[in-house]
Amino acid sequence: MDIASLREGLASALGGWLATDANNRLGLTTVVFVIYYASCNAYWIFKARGNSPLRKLRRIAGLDAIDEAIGRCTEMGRPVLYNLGMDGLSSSTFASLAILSYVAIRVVRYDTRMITVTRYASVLPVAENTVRQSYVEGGKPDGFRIEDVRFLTSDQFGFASGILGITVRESVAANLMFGYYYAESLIFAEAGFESGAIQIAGTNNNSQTPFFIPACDYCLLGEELFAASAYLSKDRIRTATLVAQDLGKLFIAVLMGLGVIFTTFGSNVIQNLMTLF
Amino acid sequence: MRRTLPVALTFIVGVTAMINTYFVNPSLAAFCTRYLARTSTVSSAWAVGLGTLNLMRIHIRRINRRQDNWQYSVSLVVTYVIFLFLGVFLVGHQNNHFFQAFFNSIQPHLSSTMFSVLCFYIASAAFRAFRMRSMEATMMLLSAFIIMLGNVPIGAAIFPPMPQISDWIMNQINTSSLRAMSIGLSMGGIAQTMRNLVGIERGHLAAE
Amino acid sequence: MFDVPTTWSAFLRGDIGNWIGAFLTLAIFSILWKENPIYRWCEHIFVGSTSAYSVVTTFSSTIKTGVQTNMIQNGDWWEIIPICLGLLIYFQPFPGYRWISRFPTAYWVGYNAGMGLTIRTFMPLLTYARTSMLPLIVTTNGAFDLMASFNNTVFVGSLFLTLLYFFFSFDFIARQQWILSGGRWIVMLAFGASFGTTVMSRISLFLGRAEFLLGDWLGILPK
Amino acid sequence: MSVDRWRKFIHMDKRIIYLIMCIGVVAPMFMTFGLPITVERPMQDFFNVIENLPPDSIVVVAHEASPSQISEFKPMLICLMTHIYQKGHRIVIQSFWAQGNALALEWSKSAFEANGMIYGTDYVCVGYRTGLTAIMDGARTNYINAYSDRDHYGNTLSTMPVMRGFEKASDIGLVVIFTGGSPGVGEYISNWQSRGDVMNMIACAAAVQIPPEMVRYQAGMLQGICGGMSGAAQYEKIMGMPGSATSGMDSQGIGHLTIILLVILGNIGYFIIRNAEAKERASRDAAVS
Repeated sequence: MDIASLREGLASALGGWLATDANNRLGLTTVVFVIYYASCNAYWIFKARGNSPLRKLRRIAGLDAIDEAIGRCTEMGRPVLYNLGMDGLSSSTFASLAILSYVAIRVVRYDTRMITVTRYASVLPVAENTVRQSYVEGGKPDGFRIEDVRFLTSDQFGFASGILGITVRESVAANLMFGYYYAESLIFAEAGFESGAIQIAGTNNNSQTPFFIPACDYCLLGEELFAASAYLSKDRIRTATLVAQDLGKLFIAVLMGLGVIFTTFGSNVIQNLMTLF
Repeated sequence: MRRTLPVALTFIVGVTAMINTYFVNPSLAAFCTRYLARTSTVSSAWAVGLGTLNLMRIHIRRINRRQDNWQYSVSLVVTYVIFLFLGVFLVGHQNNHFFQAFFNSIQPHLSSTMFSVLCFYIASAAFRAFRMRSMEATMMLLSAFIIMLGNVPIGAAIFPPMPQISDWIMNQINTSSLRAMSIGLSMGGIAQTMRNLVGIERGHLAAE
Repeated sequence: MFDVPTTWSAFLRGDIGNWIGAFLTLAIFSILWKENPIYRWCEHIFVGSTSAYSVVTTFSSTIKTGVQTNMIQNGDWWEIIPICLGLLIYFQPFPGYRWISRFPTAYWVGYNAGMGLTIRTFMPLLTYARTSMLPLIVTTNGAFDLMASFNNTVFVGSLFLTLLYFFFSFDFIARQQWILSGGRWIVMLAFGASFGTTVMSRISLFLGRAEFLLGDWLGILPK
Repeated sequence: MSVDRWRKFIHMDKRIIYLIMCIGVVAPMFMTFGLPITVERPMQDFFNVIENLPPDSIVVVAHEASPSQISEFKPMLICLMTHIYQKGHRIVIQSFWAQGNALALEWSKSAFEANGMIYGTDYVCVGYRTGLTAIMDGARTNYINAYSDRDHYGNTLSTMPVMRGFEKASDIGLVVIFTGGSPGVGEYISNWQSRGDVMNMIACAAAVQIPPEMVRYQAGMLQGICGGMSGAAQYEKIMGMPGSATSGMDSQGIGHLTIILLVILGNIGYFIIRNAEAKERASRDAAVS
């Protein structure tokens, strides 16, 4: 196969309308991957609408512990602190909001108090709505207290100092931290330890997970944070998207495996095919 | 309609912003940066106001009801009002020399001290939690140990090949494992974002 | 609108600035002893000042430029739409009209979700895949290179082990105990290494504060 | 030690740990131990780039920093300013971080004073401007115009002797980028290097920023790196002017050692207690049966 002429042909055919990257030339491969991933999603969501049993999910200890943490707060009569992370409306905050709605429903059921905090004001109305919705669903729409969903400041360490104060003063019994965290992760975790809280954390920032692991009771590793929504809600369609997500990773794993085998035997076919356009 | 219309808005805006990046189309790209992105920036600027309303409501209520720590709430509200007054009425707003000098006499000190508290927290977290309770904990402890020794001259003085070992762990294990995790994280983030975009998850919409 | 003499700023930048800084620094460090009134006071000052600061910067750089520069000066009247859309968020506190505040939220969620699914979000996945295709058997100058081969094997092995560990819905993988524990060990080794590298920058931060207190403020640091 | 003592030790008040850590880090600031420092390859390259510059070059020092980087960047700045001046080059300080310019001037003050460097002749600071892309783009054709002919203090730039023969970005001999985040090295590379204006770029990186800059160094975009406090200490060693980074490295060494010793002792205690408890349980079980 003549790679060079193939490249040229593709470039003249697609150059005008398909986006790519001059250095990596991964445009075409990316689009193929996106189409594959979208069809996996479509297939599994379609399947989830039927009645056939879906795949079982692997156990995630950190998420199972949430009920225990809320139960402990109820017993001790102390509040839950839910931290939505340090990012705006990004994927990690969406994942955290999904966990928040699960936690909020339980908090309503057990009549426990929960303080929700967020760093960015644009997340505040979203968080407020999520908690309020849980109170409506739990049948206690009047129980919602607006001052328990709090915005402090968007300054990174101003927020950290505020949360440190709230954690210790309100003597929270469960410190739930899900979302994107920066260097202040350890400040939150040490504050929770100081107030004797059960701590469960999960972040998609790999450079902060190492601080949550020693300081917290349970820590979600890596993408377990994103699996939480499907895992906790046991919703069939969400589970279907999780299966599709796994299939997406499988695609990359297989591609990588093939690449490793081919390069080991001295051929760059896979890399060349990937970087055609 | 009160529920469907917002979901439709989410979907249309999201798909337009997304599609734009896949194709080379100058007019669509111009539309996205000129209108879509600008609308997002400008409209979300108002949220800051909502956020501080929330903050003020909590603290003013605390002062009115003389709840615990209300004195501190007074200092918060007073600081807030002073800064807001100066920021709004000084010439040049946030670029005013006095506003900057005033803010810089407070914020950098508080911020970098809060940051440096981590030096102590990292020591106490390490002491408390790095115990060889299980294989996993031992793994984490060992690699942290080697890397710490490899990073400072003392490590090489104790055991000369220490920097090489620590480099090896960083290059072969840390890089590869974190790369695999990033692949998973991106896929997870994509799946999560997609669920919000198509309305599978809509917890963010206000209850009636 | 008014201005103050520049001497006011110079005054704040002088010795008095060092004293304020030293007081605030010590107040924050006092949290290490225990939560106390001075820390609490500083914390509230911190939150109040930065919160007002962000209001001022956001409004003057976004909304003021939107209205003054773009709309009035340049005649770009369409900017009234985002401004009105943003204002709808203030219906949030009113029960009967709360649904109106859904529109700005829906817009933000939509826009951010869209930006989270761009071609740039997918591309790194494939870049990672491409750059991880290392040969397991390396030959340098025609001879078998044991060290490089071993390194590549470890690299690819730990990559795959970690990747497999994070499959949630594959029963086959969930039953393989060696993947679950092996993957977890590798992940822990990686996280331990990240922990170890961070210690240095944290100590540097404290050194910076110590230099400020002992050097700039007290002046007892040997030159 | 008895088992009870160990038990007390592993549950000790964390304030004691804070105190030990504080002493470990602060003490070396007063008495330098002079732990060995070896100059590594990226730092040697960094040094050589400045050594090999043609005489009377213009060196742009891009100080993209915030106050919390003082302990890493201040010693680097002092060495760097002295080094550049001794080699007979001229210095232009710029920064796209709001506080970067003022910090650069403040932190390198002692170097300016010790060498008798004159503002406007040997060095200048062009000050902070918003709109990074527009300015860097404008500087490619006319640097002084891009900065609207004003320096940090509002003086006229074009009449200063330091600016002679400096029209556009391609006249720059070397860019030294201090980086603690974004904007940082990436912006300089995409605006000036990849468009062919300035090829010589070296970086002073804060510790958190070392890994990404290392990648750029290995790819040849950066010719040298002075990384973190250890980089600063190496620079001080090459320059033969030990300062705060050299003593800082002692602090780092003792700080790391403190954590390591605490972890080791904690584990010894943990195993002694576990053994004792296992024995106790065994003897209790024996008594019951």
